[in-house]
Amino acid sequence: MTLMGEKLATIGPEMVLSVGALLCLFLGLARSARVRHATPLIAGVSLVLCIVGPMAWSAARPAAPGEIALVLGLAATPMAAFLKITIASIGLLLLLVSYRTPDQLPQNIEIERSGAAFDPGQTTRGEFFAFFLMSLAGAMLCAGADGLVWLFLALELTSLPTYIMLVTTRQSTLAREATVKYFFLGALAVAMFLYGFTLIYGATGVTQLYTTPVTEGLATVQSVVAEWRQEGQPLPLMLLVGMGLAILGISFKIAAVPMHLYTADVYQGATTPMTAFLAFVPKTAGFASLVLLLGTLGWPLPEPIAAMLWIMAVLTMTVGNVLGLMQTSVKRALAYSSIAHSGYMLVGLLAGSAAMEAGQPVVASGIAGILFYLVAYGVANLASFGVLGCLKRQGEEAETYQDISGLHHRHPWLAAIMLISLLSLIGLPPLVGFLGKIYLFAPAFFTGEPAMIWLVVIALINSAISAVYYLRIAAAIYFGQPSEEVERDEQTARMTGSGIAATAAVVLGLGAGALGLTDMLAKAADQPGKVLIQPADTDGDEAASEDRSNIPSATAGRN
Amino acid sequence: MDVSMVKWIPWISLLSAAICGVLCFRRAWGVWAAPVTITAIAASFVVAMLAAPSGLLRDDDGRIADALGKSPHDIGQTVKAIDWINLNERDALMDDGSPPATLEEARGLADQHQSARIIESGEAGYSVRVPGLSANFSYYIDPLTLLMLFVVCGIGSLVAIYGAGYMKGDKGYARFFAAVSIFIFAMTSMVMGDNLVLLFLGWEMVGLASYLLIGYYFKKPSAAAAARKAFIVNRIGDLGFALGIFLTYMRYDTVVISEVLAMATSPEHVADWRDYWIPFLLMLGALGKSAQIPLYVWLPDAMEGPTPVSALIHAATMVTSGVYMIARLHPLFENSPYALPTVATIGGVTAFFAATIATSQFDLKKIYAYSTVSQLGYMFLGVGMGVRYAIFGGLFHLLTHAFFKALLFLTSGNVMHGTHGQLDIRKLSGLRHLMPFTCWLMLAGCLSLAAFPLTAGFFSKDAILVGVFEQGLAETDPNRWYVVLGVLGLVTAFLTPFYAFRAWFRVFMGPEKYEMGTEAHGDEEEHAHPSGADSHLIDEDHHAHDDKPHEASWLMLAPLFVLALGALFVGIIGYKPVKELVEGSTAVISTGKESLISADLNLTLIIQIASGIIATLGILTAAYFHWLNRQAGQNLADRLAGPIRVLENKYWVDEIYDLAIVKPLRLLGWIFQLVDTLLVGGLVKLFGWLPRLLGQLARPSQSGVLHGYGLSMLAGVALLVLLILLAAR
Amino acid sequence: MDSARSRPVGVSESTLAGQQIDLWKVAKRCGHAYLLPSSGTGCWEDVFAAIITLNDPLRCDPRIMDSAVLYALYVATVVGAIALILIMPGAFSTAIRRIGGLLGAATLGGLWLWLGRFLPELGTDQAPFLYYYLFSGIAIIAAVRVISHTKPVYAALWFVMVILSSAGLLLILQAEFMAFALVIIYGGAILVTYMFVIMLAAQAGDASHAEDAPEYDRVAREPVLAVLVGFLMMALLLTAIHEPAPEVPAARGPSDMAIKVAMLTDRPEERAIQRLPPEQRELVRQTFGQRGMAEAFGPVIAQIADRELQTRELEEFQAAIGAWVEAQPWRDVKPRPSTQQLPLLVDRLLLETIDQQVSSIAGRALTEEDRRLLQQTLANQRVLGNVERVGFDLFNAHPLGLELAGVILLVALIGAVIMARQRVTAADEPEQPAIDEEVSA
Amino acid sequence: MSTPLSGMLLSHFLMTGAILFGLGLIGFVTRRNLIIMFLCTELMFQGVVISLVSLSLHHGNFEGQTFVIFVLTIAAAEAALALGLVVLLYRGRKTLDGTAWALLRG
Repeated sequence: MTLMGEKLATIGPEMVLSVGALLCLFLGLARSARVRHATPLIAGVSLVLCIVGPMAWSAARPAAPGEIALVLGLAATPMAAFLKITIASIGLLLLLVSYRTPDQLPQNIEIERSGAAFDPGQTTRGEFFAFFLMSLAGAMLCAGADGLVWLFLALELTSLPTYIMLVTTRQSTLAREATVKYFFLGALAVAMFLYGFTLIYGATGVTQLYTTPVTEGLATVQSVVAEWRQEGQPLPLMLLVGMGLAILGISFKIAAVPMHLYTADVYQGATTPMTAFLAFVPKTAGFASLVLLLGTLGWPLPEPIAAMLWIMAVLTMTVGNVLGLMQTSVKRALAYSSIAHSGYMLVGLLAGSAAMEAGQPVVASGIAGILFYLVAYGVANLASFGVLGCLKRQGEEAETYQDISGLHHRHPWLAAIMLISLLSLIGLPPLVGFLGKIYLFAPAFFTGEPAMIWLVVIALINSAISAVYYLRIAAAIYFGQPSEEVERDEQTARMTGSGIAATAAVVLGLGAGALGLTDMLAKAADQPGKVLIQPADTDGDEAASEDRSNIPSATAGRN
Repeated sequence: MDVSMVKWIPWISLLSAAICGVLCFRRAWGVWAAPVTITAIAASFVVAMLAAPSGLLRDDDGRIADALGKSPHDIGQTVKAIDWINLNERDALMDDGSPPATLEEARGLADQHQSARIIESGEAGYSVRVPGLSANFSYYIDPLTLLMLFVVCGIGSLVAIYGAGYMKGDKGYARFFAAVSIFIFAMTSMVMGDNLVLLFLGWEMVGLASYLLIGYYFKKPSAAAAARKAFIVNRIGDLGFALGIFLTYMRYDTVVISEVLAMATSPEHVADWRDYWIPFLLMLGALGKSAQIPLYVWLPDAMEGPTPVSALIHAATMVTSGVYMIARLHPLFENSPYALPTVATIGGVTAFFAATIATSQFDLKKIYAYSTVSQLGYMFLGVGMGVRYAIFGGLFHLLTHAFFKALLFLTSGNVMHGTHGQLDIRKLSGLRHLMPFTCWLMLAGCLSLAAFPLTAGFFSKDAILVGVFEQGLAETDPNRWYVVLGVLGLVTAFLTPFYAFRAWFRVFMGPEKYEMGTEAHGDEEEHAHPSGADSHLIDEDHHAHDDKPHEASWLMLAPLFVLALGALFVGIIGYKPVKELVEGSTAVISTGKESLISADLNLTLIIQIASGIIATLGILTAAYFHWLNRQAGQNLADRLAGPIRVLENKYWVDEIYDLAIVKPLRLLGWIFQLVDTLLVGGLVKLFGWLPRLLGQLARPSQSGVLHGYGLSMLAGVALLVLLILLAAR
Repeated sequence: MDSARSRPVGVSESTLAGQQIDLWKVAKRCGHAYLLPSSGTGCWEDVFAAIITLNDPLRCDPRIMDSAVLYALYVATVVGAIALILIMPGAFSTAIRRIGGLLGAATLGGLWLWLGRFLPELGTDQAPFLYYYLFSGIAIIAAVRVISHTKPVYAALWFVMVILSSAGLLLILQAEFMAFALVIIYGGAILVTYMFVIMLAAQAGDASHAEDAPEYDRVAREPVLAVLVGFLMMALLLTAIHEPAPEVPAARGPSDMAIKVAMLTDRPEERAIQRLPPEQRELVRQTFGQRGMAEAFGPVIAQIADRELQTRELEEFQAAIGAWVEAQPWRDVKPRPSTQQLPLLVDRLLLETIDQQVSSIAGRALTEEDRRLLQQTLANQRVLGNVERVGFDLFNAHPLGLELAGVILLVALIGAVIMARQRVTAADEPEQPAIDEEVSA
Repeated sequence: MSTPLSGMLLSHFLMTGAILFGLGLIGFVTRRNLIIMFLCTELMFQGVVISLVSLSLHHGNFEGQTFVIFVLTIAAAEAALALGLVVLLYRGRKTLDGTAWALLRG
């Protein structure tokens, strides 16, 4: 196997997605309607390849230590591998849910109906799926990012396509308003974390987070910080403020306080499948980035950062839940619930890998909690928005409590899917949300610090509050008067997608351990940025790479 | 078969539930739900009976070893199915990576870790467990588990076969079997679970299946109300149970049952306040689930569900889970001086109380519902003793009761089926010729329930009473209160045959007279008649005798024969094996006051003779008043109009609850409005409104203006950065 | 090894006094250790103490001076905030806005003068940094105009001014490539697009009051609150950046010399210089064989040896390096270097040779101090220009990043096309209720 | 590459960067014209660029400068999208006022 082949295998999924995106882009402009309709299929195939490819690759060549899997700025970490598979799998479900979204646009309906002559300037099918894949690729790149530059680019690649998808998938003034808010505030957030990155670079002098392409000699943010912390020096203000700004800027993507304000408006304005997309993809990218960034500091986090995150976590879950209580629109309530769930995940971020001990055989780190919760939230969120997307009220999207009232009597299966997802969001056993919350809160609890225990208590109270509005949705579905005006949109794919997600919520809740997920998690959460597979051309130098902290000092000695 | 095979038992049912779920999609597919479910439950039964015994600890002569004084790790085997919750808990190892070999090493190792504890792990020596939370899908197989599996899967498969006939043609055929499969999954998980979290999960899921099935005819308002009532009443109990589990975890740093029991029974264990409270909290859960005073009110109403469900869930299996739980965690109850007496008292009083109500009910299913409550009271009385024989009696009664009560419910289902939902015993009479099989099958059930000598109920009930009197008259430590309970049990033993045979004589003996019910088919109101020549036996039957009560189909009768055989003979066949099982289970590991290890022969004989006479008397009384001379019965009833009205109205307990909880708020509204608003309402409102208040405060931030959002974000960022600067320096 | 990294931590307070010029170098080398704002004393005391100590250059304590700068910045921030509130459009009349402008200019000027006091400390080699005051002054004033001008076109033009002056700043910072890229990409490409869109909008609407900008341009939204929050943020950032960035020796990349050697010798199959084509061998020889090395290292070697060097010695040194480069069996270097590692490896091996040569010339073993000097000299070998070096780093460290940037541009391009072609008419848009007033009320 | 930037001068340049960044922030939340708002984000990017280059000189490596190239690229991409969006919005409502978009709230 050539060196280049190895390197490219690391970004294989992203490359497959990019190629798929380009194909969608071109075929979306095809003259034949049948070819144009094949674009979602291509997107699906490329996502499947993303899942199967790496597995086949590693099955064909079990990775031995001392082999290269490090591509300039991107690292093949177990966490990245886990997140890539997660993103691709949930992306596949998202694809099912948004399979017919472009078809529902007025101009496309018009074209289909009138049989008008083909006009490449009017069709928007291919682009939608192209941007869909691009955004997923961006999220995957975030997971494997190993440098500030790369993180910045990957975050941009995640979010830029979402702006376009947001405004083009719904022809309504609401969607345009949502886009202008999302985009402009997003640009503000980008500027903020960019300034944060600048300060981090300023403090440490490097942009690489964990590993450098030049394994010998150059420092990384992690090694520099580790050295400072080892020597007991106070961390420079520039680093702390830079980290703070970077976290705050990225917290726009995860919709955490104070960068959450856009969330409800944007989720409401977006078309429902798009909302499901927005609630998962940027959030995953954001959390991956946060884990990677904070991993350079190491857990327990420095006090100022921990204090900030603590306050953010408390505010995020509380604001999300109390505002969720106030809503008359189910979509908005779920948007606020999305905020609240980010708050829960911040708990895991705070706990970090503090509870990990060497040789520990079980999942017990907050990082693992976050990774698992991303899956748990991903499926539950997708199922609930998918069900919402299956309903129409006089051709408009259903979104109020009234619209879903009595759903059980008209569409018992949609109601059951919704119920499962809501129960999972509440965190009731044996659904995946319960396991997710345990994995998130237990590590924080086991740190034994009073602040963390209080945080867990607050999180539990918040879970109880959130149950009120989730159960209100469930009550409307099961006990409300059915509304005749609401009808099911004939969307087999969308319903299948949510159905699979709901099933996954049950199956993962019972069998996360049996499916090997916990083992994967334990590996993935071992240490953010830790490259298990070392470059091949440092053979004989493994000892040095294992203990990265003495590399900079070795070179520093020569200065 | 290897013992590790038992780990498949719950999952077979889950798979069946999934398949039935899929079958729900098409009406035409629904017919396959029954074979799938029956196969699954029967397969579970076979696996359990073949695999589980190989995991039990045996004596040299091949008998199941006596559990007294043994470690729970020895008498049972833990089989791990899948990882579930596994946080932080791990075994500490010595420096060289090996587990500690001696106690000294283990002690030294434990000192190095915070709140670590030493566990004796059988022949493997010691392990030092560093605390965390470990709750996996792993199963603890001991004789008690085996007994419960026998009941759950055995009765379950019979009821499922019956249900296949009973529910035929119902719109929600597959839905019914999906719920039954879920129930079996939950129930088997619960009885096999090796940790309290899994036990609680199963506990909640059987509850869920129960509500689903009570509310099966969700369009009937009474069914929906009954489901709601069951839900609310059980929440009270489950809250206590959850708190109990939490307290147990706080006390023992683990939720794994065998470890908890090992610690609770170890001689070094010193009980503290938590040990006093744990059983009471756990007991609350048991009272709710097993419908004991004061949380019994939901069970009679739960008969709104389809009759097979009543038989399976609300008579044979689920309601006994409280008994099971007390038996399983018996050592915890023994650690608290007042816990077991409380259990026994509640059991004894409930047994009597419910039996009196049952004597005056007219609805066949209601009678059996109160009878169930009463018999559960017996079981509580049994497991509430500190005596082996009584515990054995309680658990044995659990088994025999499962047989005869399931039989009774199913035969009453036959009656219901044949008479279009008519269950009022005043409106049915002399059906023995129309429904001969049902008649004699029900007789078998009634005899067993009445504890007629040599039937199954006779042996198990006597075992309980013998145990009670033994404890009460013990030479070393007599406790007269138990004598009172024993006498109460004997009185109940008179009432039981009376109400059982009252119903039977009414319905099957006497002149043939009946009023058909109004329901189309059994208790199924939205039953759609399948049309065409291929429609099933029952339906042909149904059409042929539309105006007459008719016998049920063979599919429904076949399982009843098995149950009847059980109800009659399981007492003789099962006495020794069950005793062996119970004495080898964790329920008795610390229960073994020497003088009380096995029953006193004389006492046993006296009680057996006495209760045999009492049972016969009860039957004769019922025969006189309700068969031979119904007019006399009527006269007596008229004379006793007052007391009977009390009983008919179930002591007005529902009304008292209504009066005690609902009315004061309404009736004394004017007077107590202020207090009520301030204290009760105020608190409720505070918890309700605090989040809303916060929401109102936070809402203006969502003004909808882009710039406002930008400014708020900026302000937030500035404040947080300020925080960083302040915290850093 | 560790002793090499030791910092002069033990320098006591008393040694500090009277050595302030050297101290800057010390402080420079040891990062933030000395440049903390002194804690414990009140802020005004510090400012006065700074003024007093400034009058007496011998007693100038860098720590006090440092915190004085910080407080001066805070004062300037507060005054600047007031000025900006006055300047923001919509709130005040033109006259007051002018006063605000004057106040702002005065603040900036005062701050510049105040900061200028420290310039003499810096030494003559940093004289070009004087231009800093010019360019950054223009940049800041232009930025204020961008956010305060009521006419979008002018705002955009002022933004061009910001870019030009930033380009000037980048030139001072020896980043020629960045400076020109900035002018071309921003001033050329992006700003033209902005102007185009602004003109499009201005042309299409607002014909009725063309002489006056529309209301939303004339009136700023919540200027006071925004300026206060913004300046709070600015003050926080100033505090954070005020503490000088610590120097991280390991962050320094390979020397230019090493890069050049690596680039000349790195071939995937045959790394041995001996197998290079003749013209490349010639290039290597020219690079290392002529006078370059000797000239660069001469003074340093003389300093280390503590005597005048003879030409012969330098020529020998020169020859030794050349011979080393040519004789190096690149293939066999262990661990086998990759493209990225080679420069660093070269750096190390080259230094070893230089060490040997110098110690033989100096006649003694080299100290860590000597080695650092030599390494500095090697790092300072200006063989690569800014453009070359940026190019090397870009393609060396971020080859895939460039591809990704291309993908992002493609996404943006297609996205802009799709967005702009969406059919929206005024009829699709309902009139908006006047929420703004309601909210701000 | 040569003389690293001294701490004092470095903070001068960073100060300019921070001031530009802060002014951009203020402009973003006060100016109602969508185009100017986005121009203000470009202003923030300018602050970032100046800081990055000065830090690059200070640290004696070129990562800061290479970062700038990417910042410029992304700024261009975002500007293209923003202007496309502004054109779209303007066509519908004939105004560039950012506060006019406030239907979604609560």
